[in-house]
Amino acid sequence: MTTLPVLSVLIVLPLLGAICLIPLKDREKLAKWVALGWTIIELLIACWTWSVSGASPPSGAPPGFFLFEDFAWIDSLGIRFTLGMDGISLLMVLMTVLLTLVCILVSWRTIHERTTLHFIMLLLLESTILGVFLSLDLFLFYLFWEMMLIPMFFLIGIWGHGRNIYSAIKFFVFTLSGSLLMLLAIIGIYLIHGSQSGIYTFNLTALIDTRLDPTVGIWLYAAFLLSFAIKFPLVPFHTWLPDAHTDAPTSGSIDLAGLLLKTGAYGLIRFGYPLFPEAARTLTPLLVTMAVAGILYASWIAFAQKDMKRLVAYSSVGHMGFVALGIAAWTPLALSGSIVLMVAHGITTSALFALVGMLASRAKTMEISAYGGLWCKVPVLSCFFMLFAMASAGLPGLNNFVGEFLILTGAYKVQQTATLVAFLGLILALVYTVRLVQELLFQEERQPLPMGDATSQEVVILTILALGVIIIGLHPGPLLDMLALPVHILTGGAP
Amino acid sequence: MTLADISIALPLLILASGALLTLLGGALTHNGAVGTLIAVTTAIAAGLWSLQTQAVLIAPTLGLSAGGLTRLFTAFFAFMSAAVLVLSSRYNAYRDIRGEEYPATILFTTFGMVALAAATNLMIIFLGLEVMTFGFYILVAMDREQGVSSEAGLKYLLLGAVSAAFLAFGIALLYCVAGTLAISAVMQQTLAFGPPNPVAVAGWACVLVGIAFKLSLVPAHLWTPDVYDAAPAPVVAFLSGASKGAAVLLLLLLLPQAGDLAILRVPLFALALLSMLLGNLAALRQSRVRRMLAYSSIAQMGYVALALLSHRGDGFQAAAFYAIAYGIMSLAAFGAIGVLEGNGCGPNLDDYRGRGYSHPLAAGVLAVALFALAGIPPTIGFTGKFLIFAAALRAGEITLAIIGILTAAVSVYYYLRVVTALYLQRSENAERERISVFEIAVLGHSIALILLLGLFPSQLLGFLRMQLP
Amino acid sequence: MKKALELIVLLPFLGAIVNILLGRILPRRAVAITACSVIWGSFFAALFAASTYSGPAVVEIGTWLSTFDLRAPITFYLDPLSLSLCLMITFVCGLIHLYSIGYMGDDPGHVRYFALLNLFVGAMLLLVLAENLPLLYLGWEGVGFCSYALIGFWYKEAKNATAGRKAFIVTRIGDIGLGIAIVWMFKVFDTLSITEANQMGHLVSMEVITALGLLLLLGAMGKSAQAPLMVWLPDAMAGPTPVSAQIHAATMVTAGVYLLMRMFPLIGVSTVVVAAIAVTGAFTAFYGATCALAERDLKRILAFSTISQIGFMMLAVGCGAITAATFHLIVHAFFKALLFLGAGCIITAMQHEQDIFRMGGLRRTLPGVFWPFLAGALCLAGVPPTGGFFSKDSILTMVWVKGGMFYGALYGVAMITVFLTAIYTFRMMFLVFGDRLTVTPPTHGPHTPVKRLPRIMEIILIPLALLGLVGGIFNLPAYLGSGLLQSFLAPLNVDGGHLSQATELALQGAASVVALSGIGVAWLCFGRQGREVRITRAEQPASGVTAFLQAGWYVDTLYQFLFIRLYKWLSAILWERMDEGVIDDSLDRMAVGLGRTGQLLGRWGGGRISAYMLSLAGGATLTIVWFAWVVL
Amino acid sequence: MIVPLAHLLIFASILFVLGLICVLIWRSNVIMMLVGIEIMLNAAMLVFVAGANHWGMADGQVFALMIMAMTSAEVSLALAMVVYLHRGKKTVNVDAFRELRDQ
Amino acid sequence: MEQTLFYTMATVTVIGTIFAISEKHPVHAIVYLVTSFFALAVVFYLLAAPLIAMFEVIIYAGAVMVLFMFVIMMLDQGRPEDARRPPLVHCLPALVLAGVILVSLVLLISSRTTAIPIVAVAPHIVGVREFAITLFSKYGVAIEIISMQLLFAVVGVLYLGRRRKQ
Repeated sequence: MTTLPVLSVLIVLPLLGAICLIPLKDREKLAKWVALGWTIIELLIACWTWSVSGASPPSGAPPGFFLFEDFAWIDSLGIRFTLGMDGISLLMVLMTVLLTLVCILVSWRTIHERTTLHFIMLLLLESTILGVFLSLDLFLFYLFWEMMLIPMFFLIGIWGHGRNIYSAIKFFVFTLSGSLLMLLAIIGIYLIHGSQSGIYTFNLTALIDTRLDPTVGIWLYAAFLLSFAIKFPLVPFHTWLPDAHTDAPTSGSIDLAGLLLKTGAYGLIRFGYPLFPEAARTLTPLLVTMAVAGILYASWIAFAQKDMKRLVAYSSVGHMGFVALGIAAWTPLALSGSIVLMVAHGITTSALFALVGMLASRAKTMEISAYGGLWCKVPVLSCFFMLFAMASAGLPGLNNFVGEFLILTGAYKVQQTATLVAFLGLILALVYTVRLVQELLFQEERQPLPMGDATSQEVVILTILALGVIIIGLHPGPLLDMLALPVHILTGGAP
Repeated sequence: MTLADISIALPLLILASGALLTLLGGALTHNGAVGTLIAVTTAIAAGLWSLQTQAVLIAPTLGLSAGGLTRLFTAFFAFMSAAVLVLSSRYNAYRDIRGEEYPATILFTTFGMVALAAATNLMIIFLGLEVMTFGFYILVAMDREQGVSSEAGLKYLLLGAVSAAFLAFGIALLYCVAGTLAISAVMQQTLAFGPPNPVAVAGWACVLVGIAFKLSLVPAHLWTPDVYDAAPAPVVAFLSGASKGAAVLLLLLLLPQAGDLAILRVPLFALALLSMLLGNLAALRQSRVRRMLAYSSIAQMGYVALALLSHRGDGFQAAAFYAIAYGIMSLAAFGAIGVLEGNGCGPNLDDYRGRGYSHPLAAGVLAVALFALAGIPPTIGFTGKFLIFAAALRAGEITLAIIGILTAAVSVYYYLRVVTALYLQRSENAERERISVFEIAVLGHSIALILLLGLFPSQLLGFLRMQLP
Repeated sequence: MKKALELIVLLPFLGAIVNILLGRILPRRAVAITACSVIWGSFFAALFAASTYSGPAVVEIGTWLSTFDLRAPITFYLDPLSLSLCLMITFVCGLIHLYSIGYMGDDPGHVRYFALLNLFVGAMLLLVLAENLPLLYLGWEGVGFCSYALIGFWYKEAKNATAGRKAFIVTRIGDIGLGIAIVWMFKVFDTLSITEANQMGHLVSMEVITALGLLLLLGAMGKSAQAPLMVWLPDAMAGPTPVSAQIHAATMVTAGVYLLMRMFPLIGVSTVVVAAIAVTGAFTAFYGATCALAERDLKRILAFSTISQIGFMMLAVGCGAITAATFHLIVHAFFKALLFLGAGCIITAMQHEQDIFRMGGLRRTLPGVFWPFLAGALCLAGVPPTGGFFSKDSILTMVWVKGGMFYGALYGVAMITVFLTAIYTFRMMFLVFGDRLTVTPPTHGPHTPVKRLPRIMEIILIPLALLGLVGGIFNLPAYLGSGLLQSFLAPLNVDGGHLSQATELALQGAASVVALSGIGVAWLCFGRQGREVRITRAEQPASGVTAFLQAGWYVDTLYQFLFIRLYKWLSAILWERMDEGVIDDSLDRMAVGLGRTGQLLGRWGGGRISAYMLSLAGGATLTIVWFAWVVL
Repeated sequence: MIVPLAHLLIFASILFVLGLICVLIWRSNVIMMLVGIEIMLNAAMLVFVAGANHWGMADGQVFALMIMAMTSAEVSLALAMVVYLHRGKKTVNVDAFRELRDQ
Repeated sequence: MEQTLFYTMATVTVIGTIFAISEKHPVHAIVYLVTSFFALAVVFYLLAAPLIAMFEVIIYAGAVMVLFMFVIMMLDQGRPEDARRPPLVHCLPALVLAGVILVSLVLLISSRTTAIPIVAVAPHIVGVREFAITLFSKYGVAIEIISMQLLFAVVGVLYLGRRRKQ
């Protein structure tokens, strides 16, 4: 079993799935089932990797990685096809396959034209995002990092609404501008490492040993940081996100909020800090400022939103600010908190987007002011909405709280002032959440909207997510155990 | 004339005789298809021959070389011309370009490029370049149904002639300094270490002007959009792909032989900088797709200039790689545009709306080509850009690398505009896509190359590394 | 023991889960029975725990948050304080659940109601029993959420929903204080366990402890509606009355007091903190009482009185009198629940009329409500020998014992408050029950209290009334025997010094005199003759002091202007001007600018060959000149 | 060598620049532009011949011959194009041909 | 003697060219140019390139210039009343640019550091024989190329000159 390159299979499989779907252009029903089957297989494989997470690491793997694959690729440039999975990647992978499944289900009835193409894009996106989460070679990482923009671009652009073209292009150009500078930095560290050791390689483990001149280090790190900050997104690089979210279809929003944003944080954890520990330390105040600014500013702005999706989008910015704060603190606690919050936010926000999408598909509007009094009309949906809204507001016992609490606890030790300010963000988060809940669920109905309660399919989707919310909230133990070793190693502990 | 001579000169001979045969065949049968058939066969034969021939460096008596670079580019030019010929057949019928002159001229142009590739002295280089350009003068103006195409021809011709004069004058000055036309000797003596020779420097200034025109670098770029706009689409593919490749090849034949290239740094720097900036900016708001791609081509050549500038960091390899990459990308892009135009698509961006669904094959190829041009992985465009920027950083050209990468980020916008029009916008036209098997084959091959060479560039890179140490 | 503890907490949660999942398919009665039975089950489990109680115990039930050096398992800490609160909570809540069966008779949302009510009890018990701070916080926020959802239970009226929202947000402000205190404690003590942290106070400087104490106080202010975060409680009365009784009188609002008592071993050593707690308590007590004086809404009067009474508890904590505070907390839970439930009966009977000036004569029409209500009023007013008297008096005594200028002043304030309390209590009594219904409200049309109350609602009042009246036996003063609670809670107490019996009696005498005189004043103003005058005068809009008090000292208005308006305004500004206007727009402008520049550059030459030539020649010139420059 | 090489080169440069001037100023007449190009190429030939003379090798002369052949080909094509264009617009002013440009 | 002739001829060439480019009448300009080319042919001859001098006279001054003349006549550009000089605005930038180029070139060429080696051997006259050997052996491919080009010049011109189909 160990001889099978599972990680490569994980990445390649959705790609094959996408190719399989191409001939099914006009048989949309079949295409849906094929896509679903494919994602389920993917989910099973991911679960299998989970089951071996305790196994002893294969030879050659960096510490902490229990699955490791390394193939020759472009040898002349020192590029190898290196994949590895540790607890952090495992978590991200699980989230990716799960959310892709959710996306497929969400799109099942809501995408009416070019359905097959839609599923192809979802599968492509899954493949590339998995690639980002599994790569241990900087070149490979970058490859996936940029590739994932393409399916996302089409998802927003083709199936979006409103100013979807503007948003799609904005999304693409924004994120690409950042990552191109990162490409330069990647090449930079590759060259520096090569000139020092004589071995030109993009291997992460090797590059970590590079000795960097402080100034050079800071510039290289700044390029990485910029790229990640745009993906994150951190204030003031966030303006693409509300637009992209607002105009994306539901599945696009879910993928965007649940997965794409996480790649930024993941990149910072996996590459940014380990590669440039000193520069990262020097620039910590910057990151902290952006994080805290994001928390306050975005949460504040979220309050003023008139469009449900935009509100949730701004809330994403706020939550990701917490993630950034945890990373900036770089203590074991805060870091695990950040990772947990990434997962938690992925689930919660996806659920909120799914819900918003469900509401909008019924009422054909995203305006908050059109709704009201949903609780009596669609009690099941409302109940779920309340649950996810509260999770998003950081109610203890639900998943976001675990992450936020760990972040705040861990960060307070090293970033006292920032953490204090971040606490204010909790209030602001509650303020916009209860506003949303009140205007949607409570009060009198403001416009007569045609509404039916959740279909069984929607209930399935929401239940999957709700279980995630509650289980992580009440029993985060397995998750935290999964993270303990990699986080320990990342923060400088002996393996 | 030994056997080795013939073996080396065979591609040239094949192409020349093929061109004549094409003319002859066309004249005898009055059927354009015969000409095309002969021409394609010839081109493929030349390409295949050059691929399999032995690596003999210099032909004993003819003064031609058959080094690795020569053979690679010969094959590249030959296959490119075959592809262009295939793409032309339907397009020309649509545009009503008849006659055997067209395929013959394509072969003639290829003949010039191949001669250039095999050159060991400046005279052959100059003549090869001029023959190639001369062929393009004719090709650009071929589309007589469109009045503007002869206007484009005139513009290209006048500027081309002036730049040829500069080139000739420059080579003459170099000759005065070196006393010979052999490349290595000229390069060694005119760009020697130590204080530069003023006359040689004057010569290089003139040569640079000439080459800047061929590469359409700013400020000698202004013909590019006009020619791209008016010429038949396959010709643009050829012009953009192969002729730029030939110009890059020229520099690759010359520059690595030089002693000290320091003196050329600043002019190249300026050319690269201006081209990257102007090309990418001017393309942003273009409403005509071909002009947009013309400006894009200006910018892309800016990147090549950056690569050449970074010769100390394996820039020559990067430049060679990118020249080939760009050739394939433009073949795909303009090939697809040609097919679309053959299906009745107008020149404006708005005419491309919704073509992604009504013409999935051509539009798909165009989209992939555009993503490749934008440098998005996993395409050859990305790998090429990666190599260029790696070379630039290695050579210490950090400022230019940063500017380059920023302009590349800007450039994404206009490439996306086309993709947007293709897939994101709707239109009512519901006509069926008309595309021949041959076109599919050519476009399919180019796409396969874009992806495969993007993902697995090892072999090509290794080869280039051997040729351009 | 472990089983019992597990049951105490899990049963209510179980009930909630069953009702959430199955409520829609279960018959109405089954929902109610489930809800009530789990609470009573929980009560009996608590009783069992009490009967086997032998000393403080830490029981680990399961894991929760645990990674690296952070340990926050699900661990319960059973000590006299938590045990007595558990008993009180389960008992009172059990009664209120029963009452709710009648109250919610035919409301369509009963499933949601009972589920939330159960959830609340579970969270509250979790809060009380939690051994570590995150767990406590879990309960803390849990009750906050339930309170939010229940206040806005009748969500269709915007006012109710808004009130819920307000409660949630204002308490969240306090929660931040608690949150910061938690992470700070973790920073300095490296533990989140309450018991451990309580013993580590000597490890850190006094400043830190003071800061921690003040933060905790902030948390308590939010939850317990203490000044300046008290504004939410009166509005919270928008919820169903049993909810007000359970959450906003008996249990949740005392969580703040409980928190301070819990952490007292740690923060009690800081004089600043203690003084701050005492001042907060005294001031809030006074504030609540004054507002209650002028309030017209029956439930809001009770709400203000709750604020005021919790102020007393805080004052007790501020004097280190944990026993007194607990004592008052428990007794207050009884009589305040009683009062609220009684008010619920009245309001139901009056068909949702809440203005006391529009009531009257209920003594005869609702005797089953009147007598228990009277008992509650006596307790609230502190008339001896009710439980309320003893508990309040023990607080006053402890304040006196502290002595000194500062506490002397606080004692004075407290005495005034006692006086005011008696007045407003009996103002309410006289207006509601006295005489007969005189005023026919013009808007509502003639209405007579004809609505029959479900029997269960009246029955529930009786045990509560009894407990309120005789609640004193839990902790009789020394001269009447031993204080049960006193000895039970001994390990928690900070000894405040002793007092001779004579002094104690004198103090009690003084207090009762004050209380009785308050009743007298109320009689003068709102008794037989005064009543008519007052009612007539109440028809006019209030002015002067009355208006000031009725508006709750205009604190709400102030906050409205100071925070809410500003917040909303800035939010819009930030979004439209800053985010869209500056950040996004500048990028858009840059993009447009680049495009325009490009267009200009592209038009360079304008298609003229001559221009192309010039450009080429210009380039050539520059190149040659540059070379000449370099070489020569 | 009858005169110093430098004199020859300067002579050629003058010719070259004169040709360039001719190209640049005669935008109103495309035929004159072509004349200018001829002058520039003649200058190049002159340099080649001078170089050949200087080094005593025939290469330069051969190159000059090639240039001559090449120019005649180019001129013929260019003139054909001029004739062709003149048919449409009835002008030899190059700036009249500006249908192709950025809008 | 030879020097004098050279400088004279050089002057004639330059002056002829200047007249040619500044002449408003195209026909006159061509005539001036022919003069200038004749002088240039003499210079070639003086530079020991008699063959090139011959070709200059035959091809340039002969064929090419006649071709120009022919086209001028054909396009009816030969009328003196139509002829006018380009306005000064057109000339000024050209003159400035060209002037700068000239100055730079002259400075570069006449720079003292110019290190074109002086050939030690005695002035070597390149004879026709040597020329022919070089041309046909060393640069045989060039002949091929140039012949192809001439052929395709014919092809191109024929294509362009073909009447448009109706």
